[in-house]
Amino acid sequence: MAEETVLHHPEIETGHEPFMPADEFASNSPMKVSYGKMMMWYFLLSDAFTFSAFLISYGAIRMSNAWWPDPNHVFNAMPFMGHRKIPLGFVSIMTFILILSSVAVVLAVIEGHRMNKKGVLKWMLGGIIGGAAFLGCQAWEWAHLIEEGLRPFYNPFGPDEKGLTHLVHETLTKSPGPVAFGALFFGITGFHGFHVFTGVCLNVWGFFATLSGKFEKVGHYEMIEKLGLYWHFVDLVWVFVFLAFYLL
Amino acid sequence: MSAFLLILTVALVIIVVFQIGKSAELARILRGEEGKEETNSSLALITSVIGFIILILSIITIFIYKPKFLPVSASEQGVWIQQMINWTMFFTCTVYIFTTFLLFWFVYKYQYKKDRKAFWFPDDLRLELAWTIIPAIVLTVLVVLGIQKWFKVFSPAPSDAIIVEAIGQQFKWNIRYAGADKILGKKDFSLTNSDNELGINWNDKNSHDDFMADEIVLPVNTPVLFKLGALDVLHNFNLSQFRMKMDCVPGIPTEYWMRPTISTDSMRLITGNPEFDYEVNCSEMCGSAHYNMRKVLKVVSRAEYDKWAKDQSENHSYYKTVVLPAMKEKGGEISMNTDTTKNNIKH
Amino acid sequence: MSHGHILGDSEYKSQVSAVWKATLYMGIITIVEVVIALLWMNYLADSLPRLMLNVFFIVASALKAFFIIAEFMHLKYEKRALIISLAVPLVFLVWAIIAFSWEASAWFHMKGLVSP
Amino acid sequence: MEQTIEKIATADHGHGIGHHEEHHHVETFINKYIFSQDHKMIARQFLFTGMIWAIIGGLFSVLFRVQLGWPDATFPALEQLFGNWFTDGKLDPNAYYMLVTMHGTIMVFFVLTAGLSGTFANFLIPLQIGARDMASGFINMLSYWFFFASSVVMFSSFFVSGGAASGGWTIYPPLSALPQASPGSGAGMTLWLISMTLFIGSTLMGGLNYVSTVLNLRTKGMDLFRMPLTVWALFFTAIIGILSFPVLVSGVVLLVFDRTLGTSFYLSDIYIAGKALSNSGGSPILFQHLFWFLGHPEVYIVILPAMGMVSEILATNSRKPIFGYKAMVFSILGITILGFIVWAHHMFMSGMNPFIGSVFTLFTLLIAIPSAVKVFNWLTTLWRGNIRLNSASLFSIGFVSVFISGGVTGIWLGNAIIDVQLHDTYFVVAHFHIVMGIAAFFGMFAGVYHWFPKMFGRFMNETLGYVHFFVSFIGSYIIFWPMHYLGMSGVPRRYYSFKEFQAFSQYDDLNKIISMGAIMVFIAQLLFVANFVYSIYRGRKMTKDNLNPWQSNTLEWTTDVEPGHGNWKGAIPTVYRWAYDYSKNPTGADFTPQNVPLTEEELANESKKH
Repeated sequence: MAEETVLHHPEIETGHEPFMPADEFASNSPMKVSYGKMMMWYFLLSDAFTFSAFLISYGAIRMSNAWWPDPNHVFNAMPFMGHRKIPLGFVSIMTFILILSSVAVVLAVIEGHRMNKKGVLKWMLGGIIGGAAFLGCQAWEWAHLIEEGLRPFYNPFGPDEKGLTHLVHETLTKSPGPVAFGALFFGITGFHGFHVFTGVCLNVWGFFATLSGKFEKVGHYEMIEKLGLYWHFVDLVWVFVFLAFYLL
Repeated sequence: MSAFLLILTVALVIIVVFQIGKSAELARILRGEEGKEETNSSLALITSVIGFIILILSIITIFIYKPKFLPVSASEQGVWIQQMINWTMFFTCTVYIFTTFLLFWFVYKYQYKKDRKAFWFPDDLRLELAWTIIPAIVLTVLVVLGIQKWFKVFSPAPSDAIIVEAIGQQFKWNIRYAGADKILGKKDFSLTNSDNELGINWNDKNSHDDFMADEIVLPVNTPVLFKLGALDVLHNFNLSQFRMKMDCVPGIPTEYWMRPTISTDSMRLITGNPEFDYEVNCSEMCGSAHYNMRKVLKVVSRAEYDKWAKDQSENHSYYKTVVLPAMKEKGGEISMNTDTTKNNIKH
Repeated sequence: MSHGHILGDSEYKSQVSAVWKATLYMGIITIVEVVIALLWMNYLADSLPRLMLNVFFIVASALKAFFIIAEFMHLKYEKRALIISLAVPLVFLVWAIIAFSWEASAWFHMKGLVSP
Repeated sequence: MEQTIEKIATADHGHGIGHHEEHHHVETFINKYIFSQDHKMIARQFLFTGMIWAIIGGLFSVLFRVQLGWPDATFPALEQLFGNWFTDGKLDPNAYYMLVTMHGTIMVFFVLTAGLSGTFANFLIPLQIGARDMASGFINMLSYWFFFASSVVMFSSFFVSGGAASGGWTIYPPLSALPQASPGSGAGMTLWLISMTLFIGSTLMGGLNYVSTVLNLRTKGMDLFRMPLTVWALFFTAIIGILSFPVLVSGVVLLVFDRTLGTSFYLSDIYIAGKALSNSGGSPILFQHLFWFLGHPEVYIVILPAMGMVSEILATNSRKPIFGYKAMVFSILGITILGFIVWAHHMFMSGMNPFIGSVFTLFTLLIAIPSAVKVFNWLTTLWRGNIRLNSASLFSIGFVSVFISGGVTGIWLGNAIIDVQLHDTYFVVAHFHIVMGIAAFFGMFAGVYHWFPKMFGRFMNETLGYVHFFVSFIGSYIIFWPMHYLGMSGVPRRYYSFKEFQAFSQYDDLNKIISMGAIMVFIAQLLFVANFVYSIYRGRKMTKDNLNPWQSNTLEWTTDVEPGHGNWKGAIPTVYRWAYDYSKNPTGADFTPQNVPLTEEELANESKKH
């Protein structure tokens, strides 16, 4: 853990105030990051464990079931395309939206390091729009699957004679496919969506705080950096949700 | 009123001790430095005496209570487990006696003396290596022995094993024997209803000679494979005298096999208790009557068992005694939905 | 990263270009993933084992995750101590994945014991 | 960041600092005692709440021990006090299971997690590493209030219809997922889950704060390897909390879905109350894995702080450096790491794959090695010491004793094959109560007696402390040692009554002894509480000329009698040495605090070494 322990503290020696702002102790930190960023990092590590537990549970349930719906057949609808089947099309667009919104936030962070308020505002706005768009897409996808009959307690996607995924339209009391599929899909994408939503809210707050000149007054845009970390984490989780639900 | 008295008594005890403690504390402080060393010395004496008494009693009482422990294992598997316990007991008791003795001896021996100076001894690589490596070796032995026996216990059941199905339900055990054909009839959860709680598929001919038993009867020296399941919540099929235990999980069938070696009659002689019976109990919290899930298990001679099983299978099979009459009553219209392929397609 | 320091122009440019480069890579990986998934579904399903495809997907996703963590979250430029302190706990997850999948395959096997 | 500056300005009246557009807050009652951001006040809040919970949890254990000890007697007095938990003077089976469940939940989470590490991590970390306060006082405050909210929710669950959760503290589904399975699985279970989610929030916020404080806010010269072992232990405790609790979040969220939305994560093929449920494809064992992924590290969350404090107190009171400081640190690290990979040893008999069981046996028994190292190091610390016995050191010695007694039985239970016989018997109850219940409590008591003067500026009554220790120590063995024998006799745990079974009904004598021990120990704890409360107001005062009553080396004793917010009035002391320079100089003082510069002789030795 103690990668390097600092024996001499030139900065602290010159700091004569009895109450030192926490950051001046950073010279004593083996990580060389401020405590705020460190807390954000470890919070994300902790959250990563939550998501991993969800995804591992998903894997375990899927592996212990005899049959599982093929994502290429389940996720093949696209808005404005009528009944044309485009496997993975929509979700790829969602992925790009989220990546681009992440890029926007990185650029906002970089502008923050240049103390460029206008740049921060511009890119934060981009990030917020991207996040909101992603949420919109997710809402559409959920609505579409619910329309097809998927519920947390009911899964209309069952196997046909060849064992291929087949959407059963009549309502049965017993699910044609594994029940847990719907529950896991709504549960995990919902939990991710909740994170995205929180992230958008935080980014909106960051945007207005920047607008009001709060960070300019403080002298740095570290808060934007922390928001950025959270936002990228949401993107990171999506990579694995995408992998687990749409690719494998 | 009695509640009030109860609280009053407890409060009174506390107040009395408290007052004594207060005055004793005052006296102690008044005596100053000298008193301190004296108190310290008597505390050291009391602590180590209590420590040694606990040490001695804890060892002696093992021998007092040993006769009350589980009698000799009634299954072959249990004997292996008992061996492992003996090994572990030997090592852990040695460590326990040795370290506890040192602890309380040090407390007395190195008690505070005003003019003594503690020995500066911050570390010693050899010592630390020693007590890292020695436990490591002992534990390696225990792990190897333990895992060996573990795999012996969880080896596949012999092919001649009698198959008994035990399904836990709040708060009883459903015991099903495979009957004359030695094959349990198939089950399907989608067939479960109040007429057929276990979801047995009566279209499967193997199920027709299966019988449900009020008590478990097993032949001695013959392996028995328990197929376990649960209908509602987790249960645990525990045969303490056989050292056997396994959870019953709804949705995931589990199993466990063993070879009973001591019949009920012999065990009655061994324990000197003519009333003795092997008992099945539930060892996994399953609700308000968790403590009442009892079933008697009898180990009898092979001949006795064969006779019993034949009789049960021929005359008391579940299909014959319960299902068929019910079918007749309903005009043969009992639901026998066999279309189960949909839900059971394999990879 | 200290706060007083303001990025110079060259640093700024190199950082921005690094970000766009990472974005480009991630975009390419995603497209390749989707294309391969579709190819497999339509043409390759019989000739290639599914396992190979899954391994490819996992590796590709790990690569994407690397770009996000290293470039976007800027971890590549942080102190090694921080990187290690974040990476080591993930080992627990690796063991969890092994254990849970091992268990899941056992459940699958056990369920097969009664189902016809 | 902003908060820190604000906080600094709050506490530091008059000292100018760089960023000082800030104003002086007036210390009102509310922000001093209730919504305080001072780590010392938050520590006291955690301690008080934890103590209240401990009394409730202890009382519960007395109630169900009364049932087990005297199964045939009736107790009208208890019926008057506890109303509908008793019918005709006898404890109701459902109430019994509720009490057992809540005893476990309260003790493990509210007392030994929040009450122990919440109190001492908050109190000791900043004081011992030389920091003004936690990294973020605001988050620290939130951490307490989340805990408080979680407490309120849990407490309210006693009063809903059906009572509080009653499926055991491990809340295994399907029992906890199906309201029709048990009365406690209704509203009580819902509140349990809500309460636990809030509690996890509290632990997470606390843990993040402790970790970043230890890493970033150490004073000048306080290298990681100069930190007292308490700080090390609390640091790793916080790490364990950060990494393991989130997994419980997942498990709990999925359970909530199963309960409310009819999903099938943990449920499959269930026929209950005459109805077949439509859930399929889930696995009850999955929950057990998720639960114990938290649950096992949780026991180290409980025991590590106690280990840390005991190390510190033993060194101080035997006037010797702790033996093998680095070995102690690495054994804590080892325990932390191993703690994360052994969870399934709680589930050997759960229908788990036996092959994976053997791997878990191997990992589990490995934990005995760092534990053994710790025990031997404590013993060597006592060896040739000059041992001062006071309440704190008595409890520390008691800790070592019970840690040995409870630890060795861990070697039994960790071995899967022995677990076949002993799983879910009283042997397990004995093992974990001794090794993480009693031991953690002893560590906590040692900590309270040792740091009480620092917390409240007064001393506790030592004589009552001795009485408290001896009764607790003897009582603990009276309660838990016979339980090993019950376990060896196959008596299962969580049984309301043993009358139904021939094999288990012959231990009335042992059960009676255990119950009497439990009542005795409980009364001793009430005595401790009385001593504690009395001493806060009327105890012997700590005086300004004896700021370091135990002649300890660590930094907290360099502050005022009752340090204000900000801890040190002047500059923060600089640290020149590790925390264990006791009796180093054979002729000089028998202790050298960390803020004393190295002597010339020592400097010469240092340079010789390099």
